[in-house]
Formats: sequence, C-alpha cells, structure tokens
Amino acid sequence: MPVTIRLFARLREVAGTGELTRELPADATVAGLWDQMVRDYPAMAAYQPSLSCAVNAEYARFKSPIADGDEIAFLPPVSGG
Amino acid sequence: MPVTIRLFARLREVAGTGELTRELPADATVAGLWDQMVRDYPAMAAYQPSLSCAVNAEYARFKSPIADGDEIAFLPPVSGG
Amino acid sequence: MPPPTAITELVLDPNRVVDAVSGDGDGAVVTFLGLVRDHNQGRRVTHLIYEAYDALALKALDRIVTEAAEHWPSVRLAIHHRTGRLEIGEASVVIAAASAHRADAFAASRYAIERIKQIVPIWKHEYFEGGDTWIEGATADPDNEEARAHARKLACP
Amino acid sequence: MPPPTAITELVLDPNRVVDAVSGDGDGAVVTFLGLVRDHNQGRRVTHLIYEAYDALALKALDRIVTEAAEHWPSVRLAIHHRTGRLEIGEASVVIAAASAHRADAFAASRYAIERIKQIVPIWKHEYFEGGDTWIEGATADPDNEEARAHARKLACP
Repeated sequence: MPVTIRLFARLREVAGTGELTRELPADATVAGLWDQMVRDYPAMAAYQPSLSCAVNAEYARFKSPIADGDEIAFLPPVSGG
Repeated sequence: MPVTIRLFARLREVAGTGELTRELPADATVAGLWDQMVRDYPAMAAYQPSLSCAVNAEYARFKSPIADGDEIAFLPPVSGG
Repeated sequence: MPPPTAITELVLDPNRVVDAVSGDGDGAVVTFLGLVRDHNQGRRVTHLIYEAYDALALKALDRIVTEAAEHWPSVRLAIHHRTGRLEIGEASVVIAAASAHRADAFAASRYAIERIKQIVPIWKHEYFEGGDTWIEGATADPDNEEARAHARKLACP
Repeated sequence: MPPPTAITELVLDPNRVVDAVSGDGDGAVVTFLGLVRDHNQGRRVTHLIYEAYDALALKALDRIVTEAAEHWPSVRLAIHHRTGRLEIGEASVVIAAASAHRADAFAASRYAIERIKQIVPIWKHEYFEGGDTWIEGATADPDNEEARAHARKLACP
C-alpha cells in the first residue's frame, strides 16, 4: 500500500526532500517504516532516541499501525517559541 | 508662611477643591496641617487611619516639617492599575 | 524612543510601550494591559475616571522601574498609565518588560502591576448604573517593606 | 475577530492577538512576545528561518489552549506563531491571555510558552556569522505528563 512520508528540519535535509512516498506491506507500523528510513538514510539513526512521529497530522506512537494512504511524519526535537 | 495644599479623589470632593492655600506658623508639621484640615472639613477625619502624605511631590511622613512655600498633598488610599 | 514611564490622558498604545524597552538582545517581552471591565463587585460599570497626582505618580512609576531593576537586572521595564475618562475595554495601564530571559520578563511585569496598586497616587472613580463611587485600595507607602516583599512573592521566580 | 490560534508567514501583530481574546469582562490581558535575538550561545545571529508541520502545529496550539482552559477556566488564550524567515527583533510568537483575574492571565501565558517549546512541531534554523545550525529542543510528546506538570509549575500560582 502507498504511504506518504513527511520529514522536517535536519531530517528533511538528510533526505534531501520533505516528502517521500513508499510502498509498504499491509501490516506495517511506524517503527518498521522508520527502520526502513534509517536503512535508506543512515545519518537519520542519530535521531532514534529523540524522535517523535505523527500519523495523518496527529501525534502517534511508534507501534501505531499504518493504513493505506496514511501520511507519516518523523519529527526531530522541536524548537518553536 | 504660605503653603499650598493638594487634595485628591474623595478628599478633593469633601473640600470642594483640589488646591488650597494656608498660612502656617514656622514650626508647622504635616500632622499639624492635617489636624487643621480636619477641623475645617470634619468629614476628612475618616481618612486619618489610611492617609498618605507628600511634600513637594515626594512621599513624606506626618512628622515631617513644612517649609515656606511647600506643596503638601494628602492622599486617600490609591487605586491605580 | 518612547519614555519608560508616562502618565497621560491619551489612549495608550501597547506597541509604543513595547518599543520603549525592546532591543536586539531581547528574546522575550511580556506586556500587561489593565482594561476597564464592564462590572465590578456586582455593579454594572459604565465608565471610569482616573485622577492622578501627576508629578508624584510619575516618580512612583520611576521608583518601580528602579526596584524591578534591582530584582531583575536583565529586564528593561516601561509603564504608561492613563488618566481621565476611560470607556469599557480601554487600557488604563500598559506595562512592558523585555529581557533575554522570559522568566525575568514575566516576574518583573507582575511585580510592576502589584507595586502600581500599592504606591502610585492614582485614583479610580467608578461610574456604574445607579451611581458612582471612589475606589480606595492601598494606603500608599513606598517604604513599607512588607508590601514590597508581597509584590515580590507574587512575581514568583 | 482574529482566530485564537494561527501558524502564519505574515508579520505578527500583537494587537490582533489581543483582539482575539479580550472582552468587556476582562480586567487583565497578559501578552508574551518571543523575539529573534541577535545572539545565541555566543553566536552572532543574523536571522532565523522557522519551519513548521503546519497542520500538526495548529492542532498542538489548539491543544495548549484547551489545556490552559482546564487549569485556568477564567482565561481566554490566543497563540499566533510565525514561520519562514525572521529578522532580528521580529516576533516569532505572540501569546495573549485575557481574564478577569490578572494572576490567571500571567499563569496561562507563561504556561503556553513553556508548552509551545515542548510540543509544537516547529523548528528554528539559526543563521549566524560563520554558519548555520538547526536548534533542537524537546522531544515532542503531548502525553508526557511530567513535561506538562513542569510547565504548570513554572506558571506559578
């Protein structure tokens, strides 16, 4: 199933783009997708301990399942304000 | 010696004016002047426990002496802000 | 640059008070606006008239700025207080505190409004449906250390 | 009336954020302005670029407004955050908290800025003399009750 991946700040720079698409198996989780990202972009591994994620613009857990067409975002530590 | 008396808020209303002049003896104090005010305007007596005073636009004590030409102000409890 | 303290009959402009304090090194500006409320202690307020002993009120504001600088040296503080007739929703006082540190900016602006209510010779004449009354708050005494400590405590950090 | 929360590339107008919250019953409005400083950790900053996950950032701001309403029911809160390129002295965030009670208005606005730094998906790209760097602060987790309690504690009363 197709999903959209959103990347921000340093993660966006590492990937060279803020938006990717991937084809995932039906039982995919956010954690599994992140593992795939780290394989594709090893420099992202450093963010593992401090990462947040969102599914369809709602904060989510890494164990959350992914559904067809979802938008998954990986968020480095935030610095608004 | 001549002095100017400034009155504010309720005290101004009691006296019917915000500014008075009085002729005082050379050894006058703020407390003595206030006693004279209360004699002239008995309704002011209620303010005795909560009153502040100033001499020449500086906060002062009631025991402060008064000099020729001073401006003495009597201030009911404040309510700025 | 606007002055740090002012007593004025003109409508207050919060941006102008902020301009009096903020510089390129500041990351935080906290402002406090005191507004005329449409009610007070069950009365339906129609408007207020603020009376001030202008010369002393300005000195009292300056004193508060000095006190705040002692407590929070990183802060620059400005206080503009209006006098005369004010309608509902209008600002009677605008305080701005700028600092590199937001905790200090919050503390100094809170301290300032508490001290204003304690020691600045300004009086609120409240006009409400059915009458009017002078509001009488604190006996002004800048040397009352207990009052100052109370304001310091309310400012928190 | 302006919206209570906004993520925008436009210059922020503090008066507009105040207008989003203040009503005739409010005696106090506290605003917080976050400004771009000309220095950070010894670096001479030239400008910042703020990047946001807009859709989630707006929801996070709404969440903070809801949280503040739980803690301080008397307060109405508005938060506008800017994105894109900001010059020194410009406001990156404007918070306004209106209440009949000044203590609550101070507390809610302080709470809001602490929570923004904890959970709103916005990132600061700092450009300084000699380079640039991403500022990385808190791992965003709205369900982290410890972080929320910390923000509550800093808000004081």
